[in-house]
Amino acid sequence: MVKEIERAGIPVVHMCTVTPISVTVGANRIVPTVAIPYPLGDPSLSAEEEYTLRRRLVQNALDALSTEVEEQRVFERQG
Amino acid sequence: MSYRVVHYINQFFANIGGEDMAHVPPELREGAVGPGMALQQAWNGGAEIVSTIVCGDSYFAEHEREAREQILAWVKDAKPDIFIAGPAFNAGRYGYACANIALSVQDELNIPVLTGMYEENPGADMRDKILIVSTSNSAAGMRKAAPAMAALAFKLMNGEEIGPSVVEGYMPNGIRKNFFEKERGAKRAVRMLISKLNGKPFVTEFPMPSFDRVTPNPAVKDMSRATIALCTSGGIVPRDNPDRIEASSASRYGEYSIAGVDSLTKGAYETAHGGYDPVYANENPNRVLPVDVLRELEREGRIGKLYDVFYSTVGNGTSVAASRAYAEEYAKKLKDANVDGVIMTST
Amino acid sequence: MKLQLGFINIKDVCLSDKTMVENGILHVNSDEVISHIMQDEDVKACIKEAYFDIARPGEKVRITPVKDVIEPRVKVEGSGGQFPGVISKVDAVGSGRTHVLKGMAVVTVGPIVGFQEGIIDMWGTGAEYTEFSKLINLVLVCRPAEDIPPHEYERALRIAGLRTAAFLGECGREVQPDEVREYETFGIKQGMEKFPHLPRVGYVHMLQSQGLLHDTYVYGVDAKQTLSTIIMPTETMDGAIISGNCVSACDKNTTYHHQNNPVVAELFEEHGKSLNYVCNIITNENVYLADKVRSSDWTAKLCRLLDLDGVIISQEGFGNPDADLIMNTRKIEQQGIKTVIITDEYAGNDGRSQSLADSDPLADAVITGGNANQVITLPPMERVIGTLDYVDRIAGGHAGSLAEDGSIEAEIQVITGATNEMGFGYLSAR
Amino acid sequence: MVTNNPLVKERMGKTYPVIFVEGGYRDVLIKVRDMVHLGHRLFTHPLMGSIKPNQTPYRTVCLSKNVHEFSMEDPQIISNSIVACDKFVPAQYFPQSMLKDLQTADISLIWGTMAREQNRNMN
Repeated sequence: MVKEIERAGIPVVHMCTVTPISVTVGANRIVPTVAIPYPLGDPSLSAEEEYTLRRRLVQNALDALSTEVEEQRVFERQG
Repeated sequence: MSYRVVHYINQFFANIGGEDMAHVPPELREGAVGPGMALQQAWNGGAEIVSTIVCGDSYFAEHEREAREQILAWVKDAKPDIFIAGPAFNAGRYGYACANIALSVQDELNIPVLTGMYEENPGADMRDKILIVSTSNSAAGMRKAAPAMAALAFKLMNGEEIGPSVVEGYMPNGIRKNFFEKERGAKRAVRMLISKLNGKPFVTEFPMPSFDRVTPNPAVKDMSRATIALCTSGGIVPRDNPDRIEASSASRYGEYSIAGVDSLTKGAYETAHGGYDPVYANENPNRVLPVDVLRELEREGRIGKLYDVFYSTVGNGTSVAASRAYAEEYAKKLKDANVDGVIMTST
Repeated sequence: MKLQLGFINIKDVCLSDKTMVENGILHVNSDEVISHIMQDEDVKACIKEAYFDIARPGEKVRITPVKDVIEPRVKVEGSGGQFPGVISKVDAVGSGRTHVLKGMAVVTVGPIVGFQEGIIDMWGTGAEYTEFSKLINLVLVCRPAEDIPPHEYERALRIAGLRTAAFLGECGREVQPDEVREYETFGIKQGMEKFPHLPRVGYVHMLQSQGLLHDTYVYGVDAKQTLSTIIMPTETMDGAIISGNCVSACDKNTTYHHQNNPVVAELFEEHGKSLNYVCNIITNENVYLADKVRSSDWTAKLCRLLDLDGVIISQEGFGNPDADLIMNTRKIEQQGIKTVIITDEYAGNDGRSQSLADSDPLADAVITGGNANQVITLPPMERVIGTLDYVDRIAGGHAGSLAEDGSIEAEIQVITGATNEMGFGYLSAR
Repeated sequence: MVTNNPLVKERMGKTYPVIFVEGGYRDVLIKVRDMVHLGHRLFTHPLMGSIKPNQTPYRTVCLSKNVHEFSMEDPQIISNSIVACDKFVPAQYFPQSMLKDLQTADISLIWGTMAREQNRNMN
């Protein structure tokens, strides 16, 4: 589905846990996430910590959207 | 009684002129014009070109909407048994026009269509959607192209079943059809191997599915002014799943407004996905669709705006064609809404 | 290794009080043949009743459920016997002289796993889809004894067919063949010296070996227990490989297909002219993924070791063998060896679905046996040899259904050999 | 071992951990896919056997008990298998008399395979 959005002319970042699948389906900007049932969270953290984690991941995604890429790229987790 | 045909050609084949006359708007003429004569000859009275539509290539490209409306109206009036466009050979804009107008006639008027062009013509990208006869790359190929198109067109008008691409001469359109070859498979295999070993051309009988890649779009230049949209295949839906998005085979997508929503609160949103443990997503749907963070970034001016609608599907669906079709649909909506970037989350 | 095949053209087959070939006519004393089959204790224990019937090209006859098709032959000179390691000693075959009863086949019929066994129509639309409609078929119909597990019955039926074919083949021992042809491949060094400028070509022959009822035997060895290995083309032609496969009628390789392997035949046609036919490599199609990896690695290594320039790869069966096919192709191409592969397609009734369960851009030269999901209507016949029970059972199952007038609407996958993945037939798709 | 074949559960359940799926052929593949996505490795091909997906209701797939590092291939194999399965028009019913045969065919394949795998590391 990321491919159809890309094809429509909009840059798209795919946030997912199983990044090889994302590579297979043809996403160009890929940001790895935490786990399948809670990609952008972690129930073992406190609410504040979890929010900070999510914010960092989303920031990662926005950075990916702001980065020119030539081919498929996985933006590994920062920090 | 003979079948009725409407034929579409460009300014060049109507003998109006070349590039200098490509701006001419659509014009309706009675009977066959130019290459239409060759088609008509091949039908030998079985079918007749009742009218010919002539349109400049530049006009079509620059005023596509107007040209389309006018042409569709004429075709509708003529009530033909088939609409034929071209052949366009290697003329890029002509090929584009032939393919696009043929597709419109087929989809909107439900009339069989046929066009013809060289396989590298940009219009040939639509080979999966309309029947395109493969021609040579210059108008010198008309003598071969016209009878081939005429024969296939006649079959279509007659309602006959169309054979495999290699037999009928159209470009492979992804629909596999059986037929009997003159040589058995093993002999064909040995021949193909000999060609391959000697560096001679050969044509595979089954092209491997292309690992379709889309070129990355340019990055978002100024995030602080950009509209960012959220999409997910994690099945996030409002409470009680109003559109009944199915848990496993996603046959539709959800389109939900988050105008004025600051965070996806527990109870107000949930997941319809059947492929993973839903407890965590239901407890805090932002774990799948981070509306809370994006609203904050919006307030801080890090992003221009969070788009007020999100799209949701269930990633379990393996029916690739279906998921592609609905992604195409909502991608278009996002584009029309001038969204600058999309975050797609998956579970 | 040099093999002579002497073809005795069989013009007709008839039931008679003697078993012999006379003036191109095979006479069969059914009591004599059946008592020969029943000498095998396992066959006797598993088969309650057996009888013969004959179906000729153009007769309005339907044969079903077809288990195997076998060509009767006899070893006249050279070591080994018929089907070595299975019903004769394991001595190597593939050299000397073998006589062939050409133009006919022994067809075994009996229900094994539901409806998996195929249909051979001798007339009408269905006949166009199977090469076996062109043969005079001596059909051995076997009814299983009560409460016999499918795999034991399969074995009994397999052995019964092979014993029948070998017994009938004996009739050709003293007969002067109508035509004799010679087939020879050379040692590696010898071949290179003989044909220094010709590309070296091998044949990667994938054998169905997924397990019970999906087996192939090489000199009696169950192929799933083997590593990829080299076999001489003439050994394959001389009965070294037999089928124990009971599933997916359209693309299963019967024993007849192995005896008359079309890739072997066509490579011999070009041998010494446009290529140097080096040898065959047999490799299996196991369900265990680690086995697939190992077997395909091994096959690619052998291709490299033999310094092959090109190979043809053939497949057997539906589904996961596609994975073996693609692994073999990818690894062989990565050795710099050119491949052409033969497969068939499951593209759905409308031809719009993805044809193979696996794919790779390196597989750029593909021969297809057609789309097995194509639906055709088989007209009613005057006579059915075997039983239509199994066709009827799948009514509504969309793989085939029987109408009241005896016509069958079915996908061509129910027809024996319709989309053969050795390139035995003429069907293709685009 | 993921299966919907009662015979596999009955005969092999003591030797191997069996996850029994209440459902059809496709449901087993979906369960397998979910496990593959969590990092279990495929031991047997999901389309084991050449009986078509609409010609048998039974399916058994053997996976690793433990979760491993993610591989590229397994998700592709299982997803291709599901696509292959979806090409077939589902069978509406299977006669009772045939079910036993089909259960046997299914268990024989996995049984034969596992018998040969005893000396392998099956974690």
